[in-house]
Amino acid sequence: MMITIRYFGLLTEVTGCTSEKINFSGTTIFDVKEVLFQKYKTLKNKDFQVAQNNELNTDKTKITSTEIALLPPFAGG
Amino acid sequence: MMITIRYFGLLTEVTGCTSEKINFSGTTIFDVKEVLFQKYKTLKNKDFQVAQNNELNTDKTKITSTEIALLPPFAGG
Amino acid sequence: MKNHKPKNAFRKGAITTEFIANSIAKHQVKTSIGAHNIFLGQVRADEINAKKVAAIDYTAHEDMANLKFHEIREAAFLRFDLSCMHIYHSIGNVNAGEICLFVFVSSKRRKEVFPAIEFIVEEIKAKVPIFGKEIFNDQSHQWKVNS
Amino acid sequence: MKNHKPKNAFRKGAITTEFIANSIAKHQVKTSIGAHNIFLGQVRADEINAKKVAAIDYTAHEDMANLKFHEIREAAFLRFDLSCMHIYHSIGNVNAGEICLFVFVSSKRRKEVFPAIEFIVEEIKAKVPIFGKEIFNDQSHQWKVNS
Repeated sequence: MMITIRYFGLLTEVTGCTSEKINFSGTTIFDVKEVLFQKYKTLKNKDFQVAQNNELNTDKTKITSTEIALLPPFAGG
Repeated sequence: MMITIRYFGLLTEVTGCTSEKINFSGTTIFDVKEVLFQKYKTLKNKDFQVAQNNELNTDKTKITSTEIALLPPFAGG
Repeated sequence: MKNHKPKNAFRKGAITTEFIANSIAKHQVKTSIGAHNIFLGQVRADEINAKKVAAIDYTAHEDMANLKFHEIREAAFLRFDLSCMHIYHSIGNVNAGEICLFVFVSSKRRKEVFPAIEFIVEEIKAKVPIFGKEIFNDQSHQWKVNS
Repeated sequence: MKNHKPKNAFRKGAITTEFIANSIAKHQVKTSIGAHNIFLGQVRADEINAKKVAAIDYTAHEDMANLKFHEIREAAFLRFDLSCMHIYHSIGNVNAGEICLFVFVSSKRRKEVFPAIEFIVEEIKAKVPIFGKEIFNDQSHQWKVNS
């Protein structure tokens, strides 16, 4: 299926975009990360969390949304 | 000696004035209070502290100033 | 900026929102500040025995009060890593809904301002000889006591 | 007044002192309020490797951020006895010395506002997906990380 990956903060500099659609056949956040680590070699060294449906997920979380967000460390305030 | 007694807050309603001079022959805050309790019978029932030189005193504190302040409970803020 | 000279903390009547805005604006040139914390005391229209507080008339032993404000300021600068600190208290009439106390602390880092503001406000309540006559809407009154 | 509807906490650019003054003024009709506490985050002109921060460009996962702001607000209303609570955060460019975060809590009694403001600010720092690009005076940049 096609899912949209959104990038924020310094991750937009790693990927060169703020969002992109990828063709995805896995089931978990871990699987999404594997695909992205293949595409962006330096992403693996970056500190980030993954969210879908506006909630943070763990590697084991099942993909239930067509939009996944990669969030670097927060800097609000 | 003549000393000035200053009254604040609700104490001004007990004494009917904000300050007065009294002729005083004692040596401590306790002595001042005795004089004032004689003059104002209801003062004894009031909750107050005594200050001279801008500092709170105890009954045993010696009189070193010609101005004594009677302070009811604080209500700042 | 630390200011260790005693000053007059009293302002006649209510503290206005314009005055507060101005105080904040003055700190925007101080670009080492990362966090401000502001406490405002507002006069409540408390209902006591079916009568409503319309205003508080504040009086004070002003010399002693300004000395106590100064001591509180010094103690806070010693305890906390603050860039700036300001304390203003009303004297005279302040209507219900109006502001009677304005405490303003600033620091490089936020962790300093939270305990500092609480310390200062509690010290003011406990140590500064200020008196409040609560005026009810029928013009009767009672004397406020801090809890 | 409790407001449990999710809302947009983001304001384009710096939060002005007029906006803050206005927010305070709006609470003066609420005469059951006795204490306000305001936290302001201000952009610091930090010097990093001999370069000075001139501004921060804030971006956010806005939908998620507004949900998190809402959850923080709900949690604070549950934990503390608050009359009102407002949170505003800048999005886009905020120059050094300007205000990027405005948290405003009000309560009948002062004891509630001190822990409430600290709780809210710490929760915002930890849970809200906001990102800050620190722009140096030579136009180079680095990404801010909360400590």
